[in-house]
Amino acid sequence: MKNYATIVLANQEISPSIFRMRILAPGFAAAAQPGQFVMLRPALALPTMLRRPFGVFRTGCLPPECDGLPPREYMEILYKVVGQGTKILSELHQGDRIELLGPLGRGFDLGPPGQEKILVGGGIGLVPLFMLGEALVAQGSRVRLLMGGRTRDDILAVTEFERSGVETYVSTDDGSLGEAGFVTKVLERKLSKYPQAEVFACGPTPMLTAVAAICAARQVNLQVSLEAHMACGVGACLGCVVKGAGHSESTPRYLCTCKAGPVFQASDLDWGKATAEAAINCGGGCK
Amino acid sequence: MKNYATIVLANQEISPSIFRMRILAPGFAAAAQPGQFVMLRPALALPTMLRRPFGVFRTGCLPPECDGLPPREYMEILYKVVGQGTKILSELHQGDRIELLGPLGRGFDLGPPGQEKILVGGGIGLVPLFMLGEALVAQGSRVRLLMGGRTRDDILAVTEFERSGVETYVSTDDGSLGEAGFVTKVLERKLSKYPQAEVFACGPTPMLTAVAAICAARQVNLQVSLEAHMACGVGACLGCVVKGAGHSESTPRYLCTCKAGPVFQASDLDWGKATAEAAINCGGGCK
Amino acid sequence: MNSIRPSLAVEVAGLKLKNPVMPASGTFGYGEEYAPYLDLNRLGAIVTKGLSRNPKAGNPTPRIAETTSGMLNAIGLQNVGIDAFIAGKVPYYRGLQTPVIANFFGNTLEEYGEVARKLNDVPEVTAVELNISCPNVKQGGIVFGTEASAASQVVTLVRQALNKPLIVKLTPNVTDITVIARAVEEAGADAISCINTITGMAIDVRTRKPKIANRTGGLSGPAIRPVAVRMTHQVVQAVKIPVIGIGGITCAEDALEFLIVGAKAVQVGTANFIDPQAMLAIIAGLEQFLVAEGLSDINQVIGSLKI
Amino acid sequence: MNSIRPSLAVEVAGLKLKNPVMPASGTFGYGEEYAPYLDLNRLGAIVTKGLSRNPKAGNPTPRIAETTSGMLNAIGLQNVGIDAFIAGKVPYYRGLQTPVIANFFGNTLEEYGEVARKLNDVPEVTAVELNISCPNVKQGGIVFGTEASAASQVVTLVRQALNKPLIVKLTPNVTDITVIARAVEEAGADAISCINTITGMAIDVRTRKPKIANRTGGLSGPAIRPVAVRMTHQVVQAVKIPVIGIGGITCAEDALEFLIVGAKAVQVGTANFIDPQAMLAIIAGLEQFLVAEGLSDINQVIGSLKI
Ligand SMILES: Cc1cc2nc3c(=O)[nH]c(=O)nc-3n(C[C@H](O)[C@H](O)[C@H](O)COP(=O)(O)OP(=O)(O)OC[C@H]3O[C@@H](n4cnc5c(N)ncnc54)[C@H](O)[C@@H]3O)c2cc1C
Ligand SMILES: Cc1cc2nc3c(=O)[nH]c(=O)nc-3n(C[C@H](O)[C@H](O)[C@H](O)COP(=O)(O)OP(=O)(O)OC[C@H]3O[C@@H](n4cnc5c(N)ncnc54)[C@H](O)[C@@H]3O)c2cc1C
Ligand SMILES: Cc1cc2nc3c(=O)[nH]c(=O)nc-3n(C[C@H](O)[C@H](O)[C@H](O)COP(=O)(O)O)c2cc1C
Ligand SMILES: Cc1cc2nc3c(=O)[nH]c(=O)nc-3n(C[C@H](O)[C@H](O)[C@H](O)COP(=O)(O)O)c2cc1C
Ligand code: FES
Ligand code: FES
Repeated sequence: MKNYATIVLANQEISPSIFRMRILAPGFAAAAQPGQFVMLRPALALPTMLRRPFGVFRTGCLPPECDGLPPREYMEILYKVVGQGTKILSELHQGDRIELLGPLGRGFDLGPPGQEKILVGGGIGLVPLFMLGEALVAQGSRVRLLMGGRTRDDILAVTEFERSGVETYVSTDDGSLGEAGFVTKVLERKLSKYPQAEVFACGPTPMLTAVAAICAARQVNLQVSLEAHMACGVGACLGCVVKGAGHSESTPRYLCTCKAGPVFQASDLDWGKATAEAAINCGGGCK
Repeated sequence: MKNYATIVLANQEISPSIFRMRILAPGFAAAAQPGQFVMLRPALALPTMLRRPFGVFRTGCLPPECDGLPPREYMEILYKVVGQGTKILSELHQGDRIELLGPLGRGFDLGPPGQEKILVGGGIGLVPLFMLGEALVAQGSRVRLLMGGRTRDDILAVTEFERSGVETYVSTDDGSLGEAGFVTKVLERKLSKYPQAEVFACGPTPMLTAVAAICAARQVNLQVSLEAHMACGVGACLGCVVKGAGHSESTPRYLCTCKAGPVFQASDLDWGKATAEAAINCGGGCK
Repeated sequence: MNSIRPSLAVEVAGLKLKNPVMPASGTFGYGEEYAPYLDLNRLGAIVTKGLSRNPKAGNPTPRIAETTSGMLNAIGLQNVGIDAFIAGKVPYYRGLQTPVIANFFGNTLEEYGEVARKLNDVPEVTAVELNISCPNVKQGGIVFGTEASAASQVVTLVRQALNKPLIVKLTPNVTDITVIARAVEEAGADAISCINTITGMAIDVRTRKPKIANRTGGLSGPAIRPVAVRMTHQVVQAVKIPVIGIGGITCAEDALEFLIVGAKAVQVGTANFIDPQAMLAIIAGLEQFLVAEGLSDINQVIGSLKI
Repeated sequence: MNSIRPSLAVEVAGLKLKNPVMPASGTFGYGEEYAPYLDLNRLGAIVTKGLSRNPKAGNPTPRIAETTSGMLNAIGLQNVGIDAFIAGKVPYYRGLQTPVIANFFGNTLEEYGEVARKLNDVPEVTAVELNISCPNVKQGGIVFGTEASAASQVVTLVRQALNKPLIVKLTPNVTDITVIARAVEEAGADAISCINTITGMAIDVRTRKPKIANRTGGLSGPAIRPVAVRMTHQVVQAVKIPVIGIGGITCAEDALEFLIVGAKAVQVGTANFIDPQAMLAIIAGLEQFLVAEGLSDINQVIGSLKI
């Protein structure tokens, strides 16, 4: 007897509910005697149970000419494999079933049309900025997108952003694409040039904290999109709270990221040490 | 916001560890605002954890001419979808990973060559009889296989059995294939003709119990292959025991199906009411 | 096949429920949160988030973590407080055709009594569920729910203060749940619900920190179902008042395990997060089961365990 | 990167183990059953199936049932008895370079004492693990393990009878595991292992029968891990003697959760059924973790919890 980690060669239904499976098994035949048996299990990890939250990247529609079917609306996410849940997602194929709840939460407030808009996105934090950019451009605002990342691999969908009519500025920590250095450096420069701009940011907590400090110092309006561990996504479990402005031990003020957010006015949040810690730590870099 | 049970349209790695997934979502675009999010989960049931036991149906080898690869040995199982574990197996595709432990257990004792051999198989109980038939034929014995089932759908792999050189006799409870009635009726007839035959049986408990009664009455030697709930398959957990002959409350005698079996001499087992109950009840018919 | 639809109606502590399926406290907000996903009138009842005399902010974050087939939570019983509940949430219940069960807890006996008295004057609340079992709050449930005499004391007090049916919810973190069950029955509970979460812990091996800020949290979800079925069975055997089974229910078959061992109704918790429409699927599945088994009434299944 | 292999060696109750990974009693037979799949000398130790004075036939079948991410078992402590163990199984241990820990239980105090004395004369058995926590056998462990004075009594007696290191294995089916832990420490235990299985139940909804002939069984596997980590943490805080963590460990990361909260070693149970080579993967994974974290010794991880 041997312990094989092997593959399925075929698996066919030969009669109603009766299948015949062929499994690669070198050396098996020589050992097997009539009447023996095997113990089998598909090499699946125990999967995750709860849903996972993802920003809406964009929506679209497959025209009928694609495959002769009626037009079909779709939505897209962009995600990074960081744990078991996203690993399982990454192994799904076309036609696999998926359960989706949404759109959820409070999105961005576009603000007055025509105003200068600066979007700051780090790594996977670029996701919610695509639809925002489109909407702001449609509204008639001038949109500058500062894309940051640790390396060039974190700079996502540049062409798509550019095609949507936003001006893109790329910086990476290691200089492997665009300017070398933190995206906050670019932000300072842009804000010196456009002091009336409104800022929208999404990315890892250290980046958001730095952006919030810069905007507060310059009294520039800032909206941020946050991440938090979520179970329900609809305001029922109270698992996803962040500390609001004015939060203290004696007068705690918790806000649901899923319902009051994920987009907040930076001024509504508590940017103290505690918030930065409580928010998800993505290791300082951009996921 | 809506709760979609939908499908994946595409899922592509666009940068190291970063994927872009497109999901069918009618009506989503009209509702989605920049910065909102979704809660996602692949529509997988929580899978089973333990391995499942299956008889070895046959082994073989893919010759190099199939696909230009070196010859590859395989083994085959035949299984019926009865619960979550077999459901998950049935959804595996070519190339999917699987973990296999085996061959395990004690197989059939072929007995003296040249002797008449009668094989009795009900439904999925036919599985272990294929390699047995081959071995008995190779040994020079005359082999008659009595295939039973509730309906024609339970009669599996007839052509393959016939090609292996065994004589097949088919009966179904509803008469949808072969003779109408229980396979035990055919067995009685054959044993009247060949009273010296040795019998080998595998199938649902009621069938095995009836076969055991017939063979005992005629003092014919019988080997049976049993099923039991198993966790380890190697004699370590003691979850798979059956009552041995002479078992009683005061002198319990439990045998491991995985190690002392799954094939037993019928005379080594306790065929009382209790064994029939303890063995897995497959609803009276053939799985 | 019978064309008459089988009956799912059950009676628990004097409440007539159209079916035995209701949400578990703390997993369904105040009900309104899930209204976009399911018609609340199709549920057997609605159970609110746990309420207390004063608003409670709850625990620091992270408050939740997934474990294998389960989740840990240490929300810390965050709630708006009984007054804000009555003023802000109760009006929504007026239009509903489903009984509302208010879950509540206190940090002291006085608080329990006060909240009970306030709920007397709220006709929209049909019954109350007393949480003496919360494992998260240090001065909270754990003290009352793990000790028979303390459990008896709080139930006696609330029974005296309250003019509505009283359901008492038990904690599984005890050596012998039947001792507590008998104590709360004697103290005047009209029904028992069990179980609350089992205390657990998970560690982030890279940071070496607990995955939950509160260090420990309550384990819920399919992982705990076998423990919940066992305790429900034990409690049903130990008391005469009706029992509501809770713990890891995700589908009709799961709910049936509890009903078969004798629970008169079930609550669905974590499964609401996995699928906001889970309770509707469970109700439909119970009906299908009755049809498939040729039964006309869910009460034929309740307590049908063969041992 | 450091090219010196990090050390996995730990010391528990005077036993020097080459690594902190060993099988949990009852999930690895007497060791020999798994010898075709892994080199037993690579394990930290071997722990035998639970032994008793007389051979035990165990419970009727079905004895096992799978639940979500867990399994119920009611084997009923089937074993060959201490004499047959010494005569038939012990000789196999002679060639091994791994310490053997004999797990045993009794139905009476006298039986516990008798088995302990018999093990004194078996040099192949390095240490013993006392099961005072089996939830399956009515006259068995449960009586001793859920009550501090009874636990103390049996440990005192075995301590006096035994001339080897004594590990006491605790049941999780208690209100406060630290009370029992302190009692067995005071009574002379050299180490504590925790946890044994949590009592659970599962129902076949079609037959209306329990899935296990014994009605209830012990829940093990990944489902119980958060409860086991919590209890291991509590026990580590409560006693000074070393603690061995058990419950739902399937991979190195799972094992690390227990080590980080302070367990000096871990036992792997149900995972052996899922993958007979699981323990080897866990040992390799622990080594990889140390390398990745730039650590040279597993003892730098043990008790490294940040709270
Ligand atoms: C509103 C919102 C929008 C998001 N948008 C995106 C996006 O567009 N693309 C993308 O790649 N990621 C996004 N995230 C983060 C994403 O949800 C996590 O990366 C993901 O849940 C990790 O799951 P896992 O099982 O792979 O990781 P694990 O670490 O194994 O997850 C364990 C648990 O922690 C939670 N968790 C871990 N990391 C995060 C995190 N950063 N945020 C929230 N929960 C977390 C998981 O949900 C799960 O419950 C978003 C999060 C939020 C809250
Ligand atoms: C030695 C042996 C050989 C077998 N050979 C075959 C075969 O060739 N083809 C085939 O289709 N089936 C065979 N079986 C039965 C097969 O193992 C079960 O049908 C299968 O385990 C059911 O798993 P499930 O998750 O789909 O069912 P579920 O009912 O969901 O399983 C729940 C639990 O019960 C156990 N279980 C349920 N039914 C059986 C059963 N009949 N026997 C053993 N355990 C069971 C499962 O292993 C699992 O632990 C064999 C069983 C044994 C012991
Ligand atoms: C996020 C969350 C919050 C909870 N809040 C409460 C509460 O406020 N009051 C209460 O009695 N139980 C509370 N519970 C316990 C549930 O009501 C239920 O007893 C438990 O989750 C087990 O059921 P499940 O496995 O179906 O989730 C909470 C559970 C969860 C997961
Ligand atoms: C089939 C089986 C048999 C067991 N037999 C024993 C035993 O004889 N003695 C004992 O102390 N524990 C016994 N246990 C408990 C395990 O040693 C362990 O404490 C428990 O399974 C939790 O670990 P796990 O989740 O890794 O399986 C048994 C567990 C299983 C699953
Ligand atoms: S995720 Fe449940 S309240 Fe926000
Ligand atoms: S299946 Fe474990 S001993 Fe037979």
